[in-house]
Amino acid sequence: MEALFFILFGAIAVGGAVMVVTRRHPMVSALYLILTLFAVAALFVLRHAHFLAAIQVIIYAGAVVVLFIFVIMLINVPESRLPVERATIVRVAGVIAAGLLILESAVLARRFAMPKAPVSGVGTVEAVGRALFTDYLLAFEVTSVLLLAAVIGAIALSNKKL
Amino acid sequence: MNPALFDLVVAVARIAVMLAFCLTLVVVFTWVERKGAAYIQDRRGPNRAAIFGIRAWGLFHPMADALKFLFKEDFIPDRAHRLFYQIAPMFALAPVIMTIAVIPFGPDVTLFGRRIALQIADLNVGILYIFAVSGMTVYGVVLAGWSSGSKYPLLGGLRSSAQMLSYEVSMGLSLMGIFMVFQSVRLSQIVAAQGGLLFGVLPKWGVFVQPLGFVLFLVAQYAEANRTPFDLPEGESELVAGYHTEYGSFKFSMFMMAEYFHMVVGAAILSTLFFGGWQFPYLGDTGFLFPGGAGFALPPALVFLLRIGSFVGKVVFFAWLYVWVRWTIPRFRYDQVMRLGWKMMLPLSLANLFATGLILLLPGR
Amino acid sequence: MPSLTIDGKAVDVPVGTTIINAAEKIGIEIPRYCYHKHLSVAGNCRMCLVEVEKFPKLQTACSTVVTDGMVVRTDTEKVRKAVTGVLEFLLINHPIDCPICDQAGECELQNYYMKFGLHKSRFALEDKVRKKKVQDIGGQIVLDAERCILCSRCVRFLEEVTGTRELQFFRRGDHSEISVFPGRPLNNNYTGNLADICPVGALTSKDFRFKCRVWFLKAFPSVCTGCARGCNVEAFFKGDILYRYKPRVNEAVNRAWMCDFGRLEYKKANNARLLVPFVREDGREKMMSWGGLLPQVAYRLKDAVEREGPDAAAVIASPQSSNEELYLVRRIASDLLGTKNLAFTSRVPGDGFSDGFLIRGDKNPNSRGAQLLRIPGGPAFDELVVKIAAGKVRALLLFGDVLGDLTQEETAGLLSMVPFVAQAGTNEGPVSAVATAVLPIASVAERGGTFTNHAGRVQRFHAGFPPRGKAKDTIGFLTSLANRLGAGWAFDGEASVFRALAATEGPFAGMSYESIGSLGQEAKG
Amino acid sequence: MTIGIRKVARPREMTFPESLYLVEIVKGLGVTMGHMLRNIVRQEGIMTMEYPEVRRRMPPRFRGRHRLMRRPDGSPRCVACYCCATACPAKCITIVAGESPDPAVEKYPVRFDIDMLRCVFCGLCVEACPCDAIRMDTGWFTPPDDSREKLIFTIDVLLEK
Repeated sequence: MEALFFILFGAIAVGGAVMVVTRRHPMVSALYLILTLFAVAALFVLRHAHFLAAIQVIIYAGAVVVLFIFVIMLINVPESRLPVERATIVRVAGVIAAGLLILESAVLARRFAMPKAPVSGVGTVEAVGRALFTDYLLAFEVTSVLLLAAVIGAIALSNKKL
Repeated sequence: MNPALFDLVVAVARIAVMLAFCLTLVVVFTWVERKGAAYIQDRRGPNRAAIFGIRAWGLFHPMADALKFLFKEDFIPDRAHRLFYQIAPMFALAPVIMTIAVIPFGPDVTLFGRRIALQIADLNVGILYIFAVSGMTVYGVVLAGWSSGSKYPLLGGLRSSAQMLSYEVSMGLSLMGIFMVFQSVRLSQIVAAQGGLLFGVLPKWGVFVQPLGFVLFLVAQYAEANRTPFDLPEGESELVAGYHTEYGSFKFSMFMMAEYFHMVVGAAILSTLFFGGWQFPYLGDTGFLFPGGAGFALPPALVFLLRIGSFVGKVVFFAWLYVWVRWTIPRFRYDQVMRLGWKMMLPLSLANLFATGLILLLPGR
Repeated sequence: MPSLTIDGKAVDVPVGTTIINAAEKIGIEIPRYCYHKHLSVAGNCRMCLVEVEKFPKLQTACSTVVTDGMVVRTDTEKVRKAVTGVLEFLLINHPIDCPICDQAGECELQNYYMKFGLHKSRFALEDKVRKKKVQDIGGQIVLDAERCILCSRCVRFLEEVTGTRELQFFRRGDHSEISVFPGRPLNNNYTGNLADICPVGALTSKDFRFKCRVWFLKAFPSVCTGCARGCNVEAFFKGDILYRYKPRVNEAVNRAWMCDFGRLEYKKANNARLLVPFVREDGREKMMSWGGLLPQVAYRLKDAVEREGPDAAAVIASPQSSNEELYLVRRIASDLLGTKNLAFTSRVPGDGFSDGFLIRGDKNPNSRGAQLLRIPGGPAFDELVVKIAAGKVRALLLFGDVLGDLTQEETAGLLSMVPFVAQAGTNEGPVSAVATAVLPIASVAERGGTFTNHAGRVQRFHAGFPPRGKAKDTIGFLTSLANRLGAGWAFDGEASVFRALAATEGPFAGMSYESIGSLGQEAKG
Repeated sequence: MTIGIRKVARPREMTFPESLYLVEIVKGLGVTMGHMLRNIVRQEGIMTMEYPEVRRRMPPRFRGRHRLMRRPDGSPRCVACYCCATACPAKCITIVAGESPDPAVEKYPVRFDIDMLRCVFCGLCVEACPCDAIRMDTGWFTPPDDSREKLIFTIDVLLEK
């Protein structure tokens, strides 16, 4: 049952991701991105990481992609003026490299195989909170400072009369 | 009875009953809104639709509206993006309906010797699930605005989605205090925790332990639902009907239903988080126990009914509050909305978070 | 030549002129009811009173002959008071039923009341003398005795113009009224004129009764198509509907009169009109556009000429066509088709009734014009009919709605011998019932041109309004047909055709629309 | 001559509790709830006029829908004189006159149509009528309808009232 769902959502995630890069219309790509993010969230749920799943949807689907869509809407390139992608040598090479990368990760994944059964209690709010504020406190704080710097930078760049 | 089958039946029945409850409230509230608005404004309101000559104070108007929406021409503007134009109303309506899943409608009941929770799914991330799902509603607005291929919907969609994103931040932060006080994000636990007493007198409801959080959350909820005083996506004078300008017939009614669903679900969340959900003041599992020791016993069935009634009453009251506020307060200007969101609500909710943490960590604990 | 002054203006007039005509000459209109230019002077209405110096009393301008040095004033207070008094008397017994009176709008009582009266009635309503209203007195006339002001114009008309004397005054004083003798209704062919000359609403037209209020009507000068007399008429229309003909004064043709038959000629422009071009295929009528039908007609004519020689095509012209149209038809037949088969339908259906006055036996307005334009009629037409009946004609271009004096069956039988009959006509009739192709053309009210009457007088008629339906101006139709036959004409409107006609045709030499004017001009020969 | 100067009260600064809005909002809610309860309990405060059943009384000189008057014997007073059609600036009156069977009447309207879609309710037809046959004193608007044909009022409709 779980394997079935894993395959299903995995396929949706991969398929959605492929669609994101192959669709011509950016709006369509953005919607496929949401689909991919949802599928990934579902995969988190399968690993009993409910908190991560919720956060994934709130942050990525609920906020980040909305901002993408904002940009697409504001630029609003008419469909007739969208650029036409052509297959070049670089692109073909890129696809081959990506294939090799996937193969390598599959090999790596096989070596460090995941535990068969999900560990309950790992994905709860409490567990994630504890992990963040004990083991990964430094990384967490550094990241928040980084984000703060980004926010201040954005304001400084956009508003010259600060 | 086969336990698996029993579970399935219970699950389906729960979904059906709760959905029916919410849908009924949605339908009734379209009427309440019109009738209430009328009486508040010294008018008479809808009173024409009649079945066999019975007018019933216009109660049949929602039915007439529904029929009208069903049978109107399903129109797609020429310049619209067909696919997105059609899925936008679904994006608007589906997430709100999904939020019902985690709301506890009443205490657990025992049926055929098994405990059944009156909650479709008791997720351990409960309220986060609500945030995640209701965050999706913004796509309905954005897609509707963009795909209509018309400038008013585009501007309306941009406006309301920016507003929804802004207030989502304060909404999340304003609830942090609740999580800290009740030590959980699981809604069933939050409700259960509100059954106690504060200082031995007051019910330990969220509104009493987090008054500022309540006000902030209430305001954020209104902004999220795009209701007055934050109903900016619609603006007859400048934006026509905002993101759903180009919509008609059933697709329009889906936006309409989404708005009223938002009201009902919002009212349910408010009562669950801040007003004890199904808890009735001073009512224990066996009967009333007032502060000071007085009290009397009640049969379990009556206790159950009181608790369900308490929840329903709270939901109806808060849904009515939406209506009441709409016909009382004029709307904000857009810059005022943004200023309120980022410069008042956000600092205040952060301050509330900080103060709550301080109190919880202070001696005495 | 006596010279006199009227209202300070000097005027010279011939001996025997009356004041009223002298005043008219210098543009002073003296009010009148009984006086009519084409009738004898009665002097009984007393509206034309004027002040003449050295006369102690006011004089009637209609009957007073001018003398040299006469000084006449029409604008003094004395005259005005007298005229107003006369008017008040006339109105005492008038029913004032203007809302239902057909004369309203062209009623002299109304006009002079607005000019001189404007008084309140001093006569009690119940004291008014009531007389018989709505009397059908025969002819085209309805009599309302109450409205009559007893001016006697009608009596004099019937005495002096028709000589039939049907109307007469009866009774005395207040009770005087005009009427026919018992059992002797109006019985002449000129009754319609009574409605015209009656200054009030006592005699009104039965045909025009309640059809339209006159102030909605617009008029344009035209010529009656009822017979070869070519009476000058004023055609009244509203929108694209003709409502009536009224005679237009032309001393040389019809003076101020016209016959009762001519008065009803306008109906041809309204009823049973051909409005859409159509072809008849296997007995069924199929609507066509002009653009689709014209090339077909041209092709069939040309085809007949090319296959079986020019005499396989024939053209029958109509004496209902104008000179301009006949000229173009002749040129199409002889120059473009080269056929000798050209004739006009000079025969007239019916009994060819005529009287010695206006009505002519020839019921076509332009037979004379056709003759002058060298289109053969009479025997030539009979020969052509024989040729057609023998099946020698393969394509026929036919103008008009009837084929001479042939009956409907004869027409159908004759035309069935021709594989292709193209008719250019205005009204449904025996020809349009069998023709292969029907081309609707504008009625006489919708196109302009000239007719030549029996005496060779060329008279203009005008287009009052654009052609109805899909009907087309004949000049335009003929020009485009000729150009499809390879002519290269550039005629634009009837005036340009007439210029070409006057330049080449002897009888019309030297004539122009300017010289014809509104009253016509005699053709030579 | 001096110009009188009037002091105009400027909006004063908000006090702190007012600037918080919350109290004022609750006050406002009280006002609206008061209205609602009053209107539920006693209906007289409600301004709504239940239109088709209850009609506003129009002032006597209101120019409403036309009506044609009748004679004492019931026949239309109109004699088809076309005065109204002539006066009409919108050209909305179409009359076809006919010979009446009653010789005392002589002329009567076979057709009398008013195109209500064209009518501008100027009242000139009423002014023009010499017989007082057309009036606009019904105090009633042209009721809406769903086809153009129904809004061309014929003589029967106009004689009804």
